[in-house]
Amino acid sequence: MFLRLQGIIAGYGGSQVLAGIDLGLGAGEAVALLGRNGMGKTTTVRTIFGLLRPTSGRIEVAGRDLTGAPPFVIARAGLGLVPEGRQIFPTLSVEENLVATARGPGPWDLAKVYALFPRLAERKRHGGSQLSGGEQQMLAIGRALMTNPRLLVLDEATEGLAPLIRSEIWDCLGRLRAEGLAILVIDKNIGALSRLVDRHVVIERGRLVWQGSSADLAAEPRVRERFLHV
Amino acid sequence: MRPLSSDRVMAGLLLLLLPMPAVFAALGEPFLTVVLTRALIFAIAALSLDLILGFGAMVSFGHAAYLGIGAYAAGILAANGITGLEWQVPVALAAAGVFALVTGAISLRTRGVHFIMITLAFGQMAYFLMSSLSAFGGDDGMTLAARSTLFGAEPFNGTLRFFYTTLALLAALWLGLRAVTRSRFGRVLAGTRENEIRMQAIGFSPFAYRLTAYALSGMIAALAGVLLANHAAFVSPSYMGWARSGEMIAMVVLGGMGTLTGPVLGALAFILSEEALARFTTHWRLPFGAAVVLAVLFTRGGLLGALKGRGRE
Amino acid sequence: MTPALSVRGLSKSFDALKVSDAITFDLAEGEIHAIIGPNGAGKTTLIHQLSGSLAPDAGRILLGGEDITRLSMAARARRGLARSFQITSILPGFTALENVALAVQARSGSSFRFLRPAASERALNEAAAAALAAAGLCGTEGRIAGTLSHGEKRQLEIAIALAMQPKVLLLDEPLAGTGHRESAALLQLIAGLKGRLSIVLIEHDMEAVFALADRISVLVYGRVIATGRPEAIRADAEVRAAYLGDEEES
Amino acid sequence: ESIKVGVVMTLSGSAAVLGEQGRDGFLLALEELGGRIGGLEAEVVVVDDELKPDVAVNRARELVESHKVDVVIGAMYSNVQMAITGPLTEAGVFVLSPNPGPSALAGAGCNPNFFAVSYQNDQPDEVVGAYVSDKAARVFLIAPNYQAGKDHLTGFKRTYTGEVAEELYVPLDQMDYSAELAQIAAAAPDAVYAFMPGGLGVNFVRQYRQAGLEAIPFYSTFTVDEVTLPAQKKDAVGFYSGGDWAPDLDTDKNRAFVAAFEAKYDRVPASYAAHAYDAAYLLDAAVTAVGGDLSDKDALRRALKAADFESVRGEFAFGPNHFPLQDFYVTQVAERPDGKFQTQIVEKVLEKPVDAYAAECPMK
Amino acid sequence: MTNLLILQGLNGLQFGILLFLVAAGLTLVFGVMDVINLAHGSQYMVGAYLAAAFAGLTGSFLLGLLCAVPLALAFGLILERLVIRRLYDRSHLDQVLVTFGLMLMLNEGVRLLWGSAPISVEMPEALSGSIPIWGNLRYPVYRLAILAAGLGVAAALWWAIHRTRMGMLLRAGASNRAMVSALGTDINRLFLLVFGAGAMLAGFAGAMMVPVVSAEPDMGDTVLILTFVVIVIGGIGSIRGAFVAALLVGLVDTLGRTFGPILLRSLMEPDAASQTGRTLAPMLIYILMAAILAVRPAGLFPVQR
Ligand SMILES: Nc1ncnc2c1ncn2[C@@H]1O[C@H](COP(=O)(O)OP(=O)(O)OP(=O)(O)O)[C@@H](O)[C@H]1O
Ligand SMILES: Nc1ncnc2c1ncn2[C@@H]1O[C@H](COP(=O)(O)OP(=O)(O)OP(=O)(O)O)[C@@H](O)[C@H]1O
Ligand SMILES: [Mg+2]
Ligand SMILES: [Mg+2]
Repeated sequence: MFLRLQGIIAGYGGSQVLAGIDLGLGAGEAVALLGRNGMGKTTTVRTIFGLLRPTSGRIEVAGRDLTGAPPFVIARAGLGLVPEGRQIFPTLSVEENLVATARGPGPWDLAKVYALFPRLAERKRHGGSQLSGGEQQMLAIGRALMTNPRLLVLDEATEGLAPLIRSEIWDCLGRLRAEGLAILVIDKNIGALSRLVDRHVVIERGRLVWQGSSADLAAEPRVRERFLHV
Repeated sequence: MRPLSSDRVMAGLLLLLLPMPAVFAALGEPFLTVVLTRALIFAIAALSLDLILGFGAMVSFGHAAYLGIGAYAAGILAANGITGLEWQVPVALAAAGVFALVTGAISLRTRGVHFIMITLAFGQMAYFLMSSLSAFGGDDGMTLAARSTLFGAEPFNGTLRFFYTTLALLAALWLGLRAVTRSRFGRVLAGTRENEIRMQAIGFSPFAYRLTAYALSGMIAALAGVLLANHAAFVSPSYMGWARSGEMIAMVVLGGMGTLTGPVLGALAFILSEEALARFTTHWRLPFGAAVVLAVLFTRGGLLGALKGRGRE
Repeated sequence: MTPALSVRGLSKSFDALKVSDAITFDLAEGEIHAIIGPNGAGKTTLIHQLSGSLAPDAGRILLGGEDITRLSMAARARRGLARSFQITSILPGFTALENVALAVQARSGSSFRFLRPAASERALNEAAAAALAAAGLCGTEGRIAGTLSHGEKRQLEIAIALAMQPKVLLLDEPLAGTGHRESAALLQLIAGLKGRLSIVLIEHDMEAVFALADRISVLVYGRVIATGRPEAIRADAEVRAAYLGDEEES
Repeated sequence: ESIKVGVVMTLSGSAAVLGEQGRDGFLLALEELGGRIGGLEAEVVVVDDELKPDVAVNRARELVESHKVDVVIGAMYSNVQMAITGPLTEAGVFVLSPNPGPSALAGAGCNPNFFAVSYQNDQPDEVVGAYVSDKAARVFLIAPNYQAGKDHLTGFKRTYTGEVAEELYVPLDQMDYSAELAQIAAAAPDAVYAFMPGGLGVNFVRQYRQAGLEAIPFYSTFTVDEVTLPAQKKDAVGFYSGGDWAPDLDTDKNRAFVAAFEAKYDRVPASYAAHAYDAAYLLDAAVTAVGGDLSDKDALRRALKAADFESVRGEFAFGPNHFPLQDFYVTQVAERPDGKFQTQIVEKVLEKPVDAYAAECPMK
Repeated sequence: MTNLLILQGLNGLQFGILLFLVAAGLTLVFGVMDVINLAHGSQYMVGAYLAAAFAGLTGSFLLGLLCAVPLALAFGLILERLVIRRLYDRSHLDQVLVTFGLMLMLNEGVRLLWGSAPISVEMPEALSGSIPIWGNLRYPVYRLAILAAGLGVAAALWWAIHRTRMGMLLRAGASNRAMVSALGTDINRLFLLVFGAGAMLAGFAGAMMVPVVSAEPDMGDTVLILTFVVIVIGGIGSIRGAFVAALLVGLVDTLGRTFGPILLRSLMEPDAASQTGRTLAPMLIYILMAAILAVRPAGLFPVQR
């Protein structure tokens, strides 16, 4: 297992959001995290990255116990994050956003990212805050790729992207997967997810309530109905 | 224990303050009433600052200027034989209001630290102006010719009377500001603190609300200035310097901003601990500074926050 | 009949970048007019200019026949122009109910009232609660808005806009970030508004756009390259090449 | 039987140097008197006025109301003096000033319970003004931009008969005087007259030297004294000042005072210490004269007014406005054989002048 | 008159450069780390005292300077570890208050250690005296040295912030610490270094000034206010803005003080002119700041947020 969560309980202030999450993700595996609004998907991601300290439970990355480790240690263990709401650096130019936190070695460099998102190349000298919503989303993905992670975590990474770009990103994620990158992805586009991932995990009120393959999900309309309202 | 609300803390505080003069007298330290009165005057000033700082996110670093305006209004009128508060207060309020409207209209174009600094600039201008006017004693200040009167009565004559006048005024202003901050006006003010663009998008022009609050706050501070002039029987530009403004911010934040009760607590804690420490050592700034640092680092939401936290356990 | 909103030759540049290039269109009374286009085409910038947070370089904006090009954002809002923000914009320290109640307050009477507590004004609270419910946020009234989940915040944006009871509503990607059930509910909500008020809708969710819109304009590099009924746009080759691709999503 | 004495000095912040001198001068005398004043056990309360008038008023009122003091020695700065003198004297307390002698308390506003043991503020400047009149035809004046600065230059101009090249006021918190020094160089006056007290003087004098202006004679008051000399050192040697006292003033009492002060505190006393020291002996003499009876205020006032004590300054008497009648000197900075620096008397310039405001005082 | 103008121009520049040296540290810590540090002026004071103390011990100002700078750095690092680190996720006002407390402690601390009286240091022999710069116009060598040091620091800083990856990370961290950390950078160590560098710059400025102005308690307070004026006029976080604003403030203040009265005298009665001059002179830079902010509310070179 590259990433393993065991019995994670976490929350904000007084209110508990995650009520004991167990989740494992093998090297090169792609997993989708599903669930309705406010069920704790983002909270899970924040806990994985050490941005939120779990009140109990254990987080392992590549066999190392990293529970309570600061975010940068976890990231350096090979995790790349495309956060919810983009969170690009507004005071840096597009290119600086990509370069500032870049880490090697690995396949990703500026040229590759620009090839994936030509729109970013056009705007590379512009300030991050001047980008359109979709451009910021591209930048957030590019920035995470530039850290050359072994596991890429995408929290609603296609939100606000035009259909054409969106399908390009799904294609790209498919290629990355094929090259052996592990992926943990949150998205509402179940069709595209199903083509990408090995396994779906559904969260409901801070607990894992169902998991299975794309075929299982397709075969169980009740799960889709009950937990996802599709 | 039930969580302590800001209101209950304030009520408790007032109940605690009410018998203090008698307690001090019994302890054989009646002078402490005078010290406490001074702390109450600063509590009024801090209260006024909280309206714009805590509720409007306008951190004025020139608020001491209003204290000075009030003090000089009392001082200058008294020097000309006008001791009636019925004249002094309107003049103080008008002067402070005009100064606030003019400087506020300019300052409110800026935000955040820029607002802090532009209000500092206006405060310093007022300070240097009064320092250079020899007609009013310039830098040396002027002695208050006579204590203020109110339609012939003498609310500031005698330690006890002064104390209770100030306490009553503080309580009344606290109640008044509590109502204001919960009113429609107060909501809009707090809304502009939270997210100005959002407020504009639903149809409010924040400027008018901010300016109104700014002027109101300056006028209340001027009222505190009138009291301060009577308390010290002296008026000096040093009431208006930036250090004073900084201390007032410290009182508000230390006590817990945006709560009205907090600043009152903060002012009392600030003035009284300064007085207490100064009795032990001339190097009192060292322990005082340390206390401020520790108080902020280890409480959230100021002293009031700490009190509330205790009540919850 | 005068259109609810008409835009004439609106132009805006950031340095060398032309983000609005002589944009002209009409929003008929009661219609939903969708604006689609690639990322960075200038859709949000257009909304900024319509709502008054950005001044255009040239062109005019008419609301119900009245020229509002020079009016401030607040003045436009008071005349019945409401908007939602692409990047969530709420009052994070207020409760959800207070967020909406302020919007109600803005259209009902003066806010220079200093003494009566606003929290006890029943009219404000009732209207606000109704708007929250309409946006699918029952039960969140007392929660601090900043602690809502991303999707819930998106819904709150809609509730605030609705509470203003606008004549014209500008929606910038209202569905982005909402889950399936919520977006279905919102879709229904917006559909229900059709006819009662006029809506400019920006959305990348094509299903929603084709389901809701009476007319669609396609914006590319600041220019409207096509305007028409949904079927026509879907079939337009140029639009497919620039924006839609051949994606078929579930 | 005891006497309660309050000492109000600025003892915190950078302005504390003066206050410390005053406090130490007073405490030294008290120690010599065996802790008794006029035979009464002396209870002394020292308070810090923080150089804030409103704080000072509070502390002063506390001295009256809580400590029931009979006499206050203080303050060190004019603005504090103005703030505390009213409340104290109204409460029947006698105030002995070891330094400030503001004009407002010397003229029409003179006060029966207030005694300046120092001088009227303008007098040191008048002395230097008179002295410079036949030494330099064009003088450049400089002072900090506040009321006292203006008063001191006015004092100088009252007796100076030559031409004023320029009158410059600098902000109180300024530390770097390159611009002013350039102006002085450009004006090329025959002499400079400066009132730059405390830290201002330290920086001004050193930069004056660094700018190579020492060829232009430097006259001053409160700019080169024993408080600033430890920092100015050689840079101030040869610079002139004016006043009623210097460490080398040739009286028995003064020699004893300076020796005792240096032995106890390991620094050269300044006039602030000398005046506070005198104030203690003045008080001692007066209380002795009334036989320790503090209740008869009029008698005590008459006894203070008589000033029947041995001053470090030699002959000393009070005028009708309770300001001293004493001699004034021009002094000059010199390095002593032991490597310390002090001011030394050059010439007695005025003999027992009456200050400019005394005539307006209604007290007889 | 021209000579005086050139001389005062140089004086203004030199004053401005000094302000820049202090302001650079403040704007770094403020703009990059988003921490308002009121104790910054006290760090300037600490630098001055350290230099004075070690110059006194070793008998040489240059040795004193060499000791003071690393110690100022160490002092900054310790302060960051003990206090400032706890302020990163606090509001600006909490930061103001804590650093205000620190300022009180530091000012009182030096008074406890070194007394209230000013302490001075001899000008180093090699740098005393003046050299001709223009015709018969001479200028003190030491002040030229301050000018040169300031220009050097300005160039180095600009390069470090805008041209290095560390600079980018710093600017990124200022707007979103959590994100920088989640992308794999140890932001705490980075901030530690920045704060140390800021403290060192302030200490260096204090040490450089101590042969000119003596070390005394509270000497940092005036400088603090002036540097805040500078970074606000310049636009917070902008090194370039701080540089331009520092020179502007230096020139306006110096030239205004010298030539303002001359100007006023040509406009009105001498008495009125002198009174007006006395009233206006100390307000000058505040008027400058208010005017600039009234026209450009975010300063001259606002940093995009
Ligand atoms: N900072 C916070 N403070 C308090 N509560 C929070 C905070 N952030 C999120 N929550 C609450 O935690 C719960 C889970 O939120 P989370 O963001 O993990 O949901 P999510 O599954 O990612 O939803 P969405 O699809 O809307 O993004 C929600 O009820 C939310 O209101
Ligand atoms: N203040 C600004 N300065 C410079 N360029 C800007 C500014 N604001 C926006 N832009 C640019 O203008 C273009 C249009 O931006 P806009 O936000 O309107 O796009 P959009 O159509 O809403 O895109 P999306 O669908 O991704 O939200 C973008 O390329 C953006 O980078
Ligand atoms: Mg989420
Ligand atoms: Mg957009």
